[in-house]
Amino acid sequence: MNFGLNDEQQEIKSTAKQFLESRFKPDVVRELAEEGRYDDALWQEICDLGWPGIAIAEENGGQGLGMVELAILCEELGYACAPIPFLSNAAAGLMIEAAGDEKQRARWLPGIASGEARGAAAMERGKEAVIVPDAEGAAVLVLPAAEGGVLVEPSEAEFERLDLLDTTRGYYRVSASGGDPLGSGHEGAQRAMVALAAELTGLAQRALDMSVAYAKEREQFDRPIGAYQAVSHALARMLYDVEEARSLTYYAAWAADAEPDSLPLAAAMAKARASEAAWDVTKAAIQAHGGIGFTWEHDLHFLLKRARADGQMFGPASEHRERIAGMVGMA
Amino acid sequence: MNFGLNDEQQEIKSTAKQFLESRFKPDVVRELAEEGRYDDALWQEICDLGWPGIAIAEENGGQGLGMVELAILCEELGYACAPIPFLSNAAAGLMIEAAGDEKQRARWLPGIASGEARGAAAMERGKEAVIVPDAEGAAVLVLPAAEGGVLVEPSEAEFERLDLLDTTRGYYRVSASGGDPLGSGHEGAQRAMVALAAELTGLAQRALDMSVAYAKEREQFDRPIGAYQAVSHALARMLYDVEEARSLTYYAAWAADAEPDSLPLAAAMAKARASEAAWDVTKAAIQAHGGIGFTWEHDLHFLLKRARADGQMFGPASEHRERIAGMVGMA
Amino acid sequence: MDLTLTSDEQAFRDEVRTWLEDNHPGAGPEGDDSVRFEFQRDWQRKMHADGWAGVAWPKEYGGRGASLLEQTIFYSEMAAAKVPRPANILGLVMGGPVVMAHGDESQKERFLEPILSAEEIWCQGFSEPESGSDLASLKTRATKVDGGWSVTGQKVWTTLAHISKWCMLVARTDADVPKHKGLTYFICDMEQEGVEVRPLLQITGEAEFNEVFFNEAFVPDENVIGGVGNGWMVAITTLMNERAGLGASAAVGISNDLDALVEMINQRGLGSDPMLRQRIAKLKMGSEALRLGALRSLSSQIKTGIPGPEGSVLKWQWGSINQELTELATDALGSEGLESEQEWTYKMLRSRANSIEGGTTEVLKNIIAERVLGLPKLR
Amino acid sequence: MDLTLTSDEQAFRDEVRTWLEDNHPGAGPEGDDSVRFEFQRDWQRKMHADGWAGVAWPKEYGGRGASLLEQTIFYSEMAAAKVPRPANILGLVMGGPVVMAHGDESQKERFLEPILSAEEIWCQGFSEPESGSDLASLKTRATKVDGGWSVTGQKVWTTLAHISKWCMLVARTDADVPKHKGLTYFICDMEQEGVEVRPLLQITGEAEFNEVFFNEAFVPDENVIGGVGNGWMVAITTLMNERAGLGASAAVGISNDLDALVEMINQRGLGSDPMLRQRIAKLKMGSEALRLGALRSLSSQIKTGIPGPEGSVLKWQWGSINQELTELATDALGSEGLESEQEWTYKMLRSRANSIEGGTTEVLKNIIAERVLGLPKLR
Repeated sequence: MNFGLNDEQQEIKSTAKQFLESRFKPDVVRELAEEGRYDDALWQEICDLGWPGIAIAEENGGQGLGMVELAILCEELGYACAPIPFLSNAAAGLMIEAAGDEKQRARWLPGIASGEARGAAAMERGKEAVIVPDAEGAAVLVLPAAEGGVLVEPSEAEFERLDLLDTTRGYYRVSASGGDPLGSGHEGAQRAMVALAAELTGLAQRALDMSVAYAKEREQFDRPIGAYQAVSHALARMLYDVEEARSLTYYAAWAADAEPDSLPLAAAMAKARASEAAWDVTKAAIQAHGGIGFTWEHDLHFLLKRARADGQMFGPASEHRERIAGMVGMA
Repeated sequence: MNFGLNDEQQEIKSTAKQFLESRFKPDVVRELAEEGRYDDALWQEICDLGWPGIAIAEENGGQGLGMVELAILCEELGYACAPIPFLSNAAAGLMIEAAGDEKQRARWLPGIASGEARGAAAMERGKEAVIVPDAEGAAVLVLPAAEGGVLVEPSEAEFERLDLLDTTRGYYRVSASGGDPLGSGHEGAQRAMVALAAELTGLAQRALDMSVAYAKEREQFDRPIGAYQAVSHALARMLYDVEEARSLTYYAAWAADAEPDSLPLAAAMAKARASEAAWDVTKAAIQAHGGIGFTWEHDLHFLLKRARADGQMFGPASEHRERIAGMVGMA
Repeated sequence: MDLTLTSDEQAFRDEVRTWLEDNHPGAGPEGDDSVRFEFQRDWQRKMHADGWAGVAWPKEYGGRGASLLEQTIFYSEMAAAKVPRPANILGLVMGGPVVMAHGDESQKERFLEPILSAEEIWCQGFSEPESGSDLASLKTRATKVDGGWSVTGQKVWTTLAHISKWCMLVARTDADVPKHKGLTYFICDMEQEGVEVRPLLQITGEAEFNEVFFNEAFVPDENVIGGVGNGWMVAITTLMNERAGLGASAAVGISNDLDALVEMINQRGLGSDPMLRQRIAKLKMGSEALRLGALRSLSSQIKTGIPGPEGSVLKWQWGSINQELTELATDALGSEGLESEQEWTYKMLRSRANSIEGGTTEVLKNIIAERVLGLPKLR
Repeated sequence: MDLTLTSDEQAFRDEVRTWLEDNHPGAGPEGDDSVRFEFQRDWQRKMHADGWAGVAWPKEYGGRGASLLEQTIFYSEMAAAKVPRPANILGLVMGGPVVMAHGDESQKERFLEPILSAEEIWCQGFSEPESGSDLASLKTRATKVDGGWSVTGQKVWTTLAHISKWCMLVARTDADVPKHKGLTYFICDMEQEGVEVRPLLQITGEAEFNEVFFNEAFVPDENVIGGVGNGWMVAITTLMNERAGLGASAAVGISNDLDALVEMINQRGLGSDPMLRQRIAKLKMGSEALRLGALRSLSSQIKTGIPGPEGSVLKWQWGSINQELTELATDALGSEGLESEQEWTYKMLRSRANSIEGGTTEVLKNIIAERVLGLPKLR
């Protein structure tokens, strides 16, 4: 039993952190977010590192690692608040790998794994006109259908770019009919929820770290504001939230590969808790920063807005809680 | 417009406070609560002051004052955490006056007003076997019925004393069939809810005052604990709760007589808010006191337990909120 | 206790109501800030023409001399009728009152009338980047020069600065005394070279506020208010003016928004959602408690003559209710609540400042702890 | 990352499980404290006979020498099997460890074995009425006398004091040095005239704790642990022992209660209540987060060798979840939740102490702020 990262995972984490810190400096994130675009060269670099295929089986062109490793990357991408078409592509990969037949996998997964022919997945279940992050430029779209999902090529779909408050990612409203149906089951979506929960955990951790740094440095009434319990206890509460989100997220990531029966509950818990944590923590971070945290020139609002958008994907926390209650036997 | 007590009301309040402070000293309350009994002499004194009839019309033997004056007394009785069969009798009076016919009023109200032939009212609506505070020794019981209430004489009812956590009041489970039906309508019960809300507000105010006094005096790490924001901000929050409860309670008390159309919503808001405030504030008071607040020898637990019991009477806050939502147009 | 209006009070309310009905300027033009500003300036002129601009000001200074309760009625009716704010709001509720309270005769002569008529717009220069809650630590410096003072420093959160003629400016005139003591209150002309205004974008994308840079800006001696070195005392009075009487109209605003929210929820067929119902009921209770708390506070102020520290509770309530209300709205909107153009989404983002602006919730709790509950001061 | 047990770990768990199945003493007798105590003492003897009493103790002192993970497995299995606590719990988790860490050879010889066998029960005398969170301010005084120390003062919250042979007592031996420095750690014989134990009733009506009055009680020199003046350091180590490894078994306890709560709610036909469902789901997440947080903390302790300050987060989580869980239960019970004899009502009242005992939530937040987040210390 070891509920910590092993050496290889630790290595992935620190490499990712270092890389993202150097590439997604705050002014880069700001520029991309303000212009609502991605940097193709940065995406290419990430593809060269093999990240898009980290959890895809080797036979399908990926690295053959697992959900834990993918969660590590997503957490760090959330931490960096990186504008990059990573998550939607990863979700598409998870869904196709979980419910695609051999032909579908062979056709789409290599491109998703290399990032050369991205996928994009609707981050909702069972709706009609759905929001699909990063739909534009994708080679294949995974859209929800009555039973599981359906693969749609962009030429068969209509999409419209949405103007959402989170501008660190491109969101599209997609409608399509027909398409190539995947097998049934929700495992792919559950795995994607775990990836999303990891991103949310990273966002929350970043907001906490920024707040801690600010509380040490900012002085009011002749002492650092972090010496006031009004501030320090709020930061302690943020830590509490982040840690709960992280525990549930990594448990779900581990369960996805090692204990699949636990995944439905674990994924719902991870998504619900991480959504709430990231929203509460980013709000609290603005409060801890005072006025400056409310300005556009400060970076916190990018985190807050992405936390809000991520929290809505695959439905809000209350929907997951309703399902969790059923899974623990409330009847 | 004056949303404050007028001189006469102020006089009632300070007289009541002074009287109760001298009669219901903490050791008296403790002795009565531990023995689960009332002091007849104290009840007689209160009757001599005319309190039981304060809101009953003069023609029915009362003082002919209004709900605001009754709320003042209930708040002070809550503040004193007085073991006394006041509230249930007052509730019976309110219900009979609101929905009784001339004969019923003439028969029962004078005894309720003088306290010589007490009434006792079920503090629930529309249930079968109901909890009736102070049922024993009452001359008449007001029990819920399909439409409004029904008057039952004790000889026609079966009752069993309940062992509830609040021992500052006698609670009985009463069952009866038949009886003398009152007219329809919920006004009496709504007025009784306001009286209850006032008692809850008083309980909460007392817990806050005790906590403030303790926070000024108790020292840890070489300063009064009230100088720590962890404590002082919690106390500020308690004030916030108490003040909201008080505003809504006195508004409802005023509306009962002056703006009856507003009473259903006002009473529901007062009851819901005061229930929650008293429960949250008494819990927070224990926390502010630390270990000593968790001991039997400290008086806080009497407040906590009575707040819990009062909060349950006429249904918990969530039930009232559900009705409030309907009244503000959620459909 | 009697919440009904007396016949005089009722007559006043009816007069206000009728006047607002007859003179309501409508929702006003869409468009950029300056279009909006001209609209609000016209509105204030209309108010002033009929004697409503300085409703709280004494008659001798061109105001209506309304009582506290009448002011409350007036502001509540304004909110209920959803008329725009007058253009020179800070001049009316802060600048004018501070000149009337601490200014000399020639200052009153000079400054008051153009405030009422909106000829000269006012802004407030208190906050600085390094001194938010800790006002007394401000660093902007005024140095004595011939005939006046030379001001250098930076102010922030300055609403309306870009269109203001005058800034209520607190600056340090003596660095050698304890920090509360070396401050002076100036009225600084914004139309001069030494003053630069830069818009400060908020997380909503709007620029409701500005940063103001003073670089050897000149303030003549006659624009010192309340005497050199008395700036702290003068500023504190001003801040108290900011709070008084606004509770009731804020409650009306909340109540309007709550009505709109219930309607939106019903339109979307979510009116029977049990969780939404619980949250709406809590908001209703909060909104009513705010309204009633403001009336209680007002009644006590009428009786005692002084505004109590419970204004801090009202500000706290208002901020927390508005944050919950707008968040509930975006929750109910589901993914539509993510859209930038959604009015509720804007309001939700904007509400995050409610627990910071005009006194952070943390500072309000300190005030309540120390001044209402009498707890020992945090050392 | 791998939450599955290795085959060795699994073998250990199976061994524990089998032993617990074979030796489960049942729910035990109803009855007063002393009946209950004898039952728990018998249970500890049975544990000891099979080498389970000192599961965490090194083999050389009669323990099992289990690894951190094995201890966690053991405590979790105990909680899952709902066996009683061993009678001498404080001796096992605090007294023994402190003697092993700071005692000399003859102290180890004298004290350890009777702890394991439950021949001598231990209690803890740290808290005083005037020093709750601020342990170092304690006033109980030990004065040097011939051959030992004379102790006078009052301790409080002393579990098991009335049946204890030994008290882990921290007292002031030097009033002239800063407050952390003048303390000494004693093992005081409770069976003497100078010691009086009075039960301390809680708001539940039970007397789980005691007050202990020392009036010139005598402690021989050989019962000083860790040297005169080192009491603070010794006590702090003891308190850290109190936290370590308890997280996982506390999570099992919460999980048991949550199962029982869901069953109770279903039995009453309330399982479809939307608000109860939301609250149950939150508790489930909290309960799982507690379990997993304990495992993460354990994994990190295994790796680094030292218990991290995140134990404070676990304690906070546990207290807050248990308070919410028991309150939800009494809410679901409606007016039945008011009954004194209701088990859930008892648990709800008892839970109010969870945010006070073993470190108040306020102190835990201070620890997290300072030691996890590295924020400046509150002055």
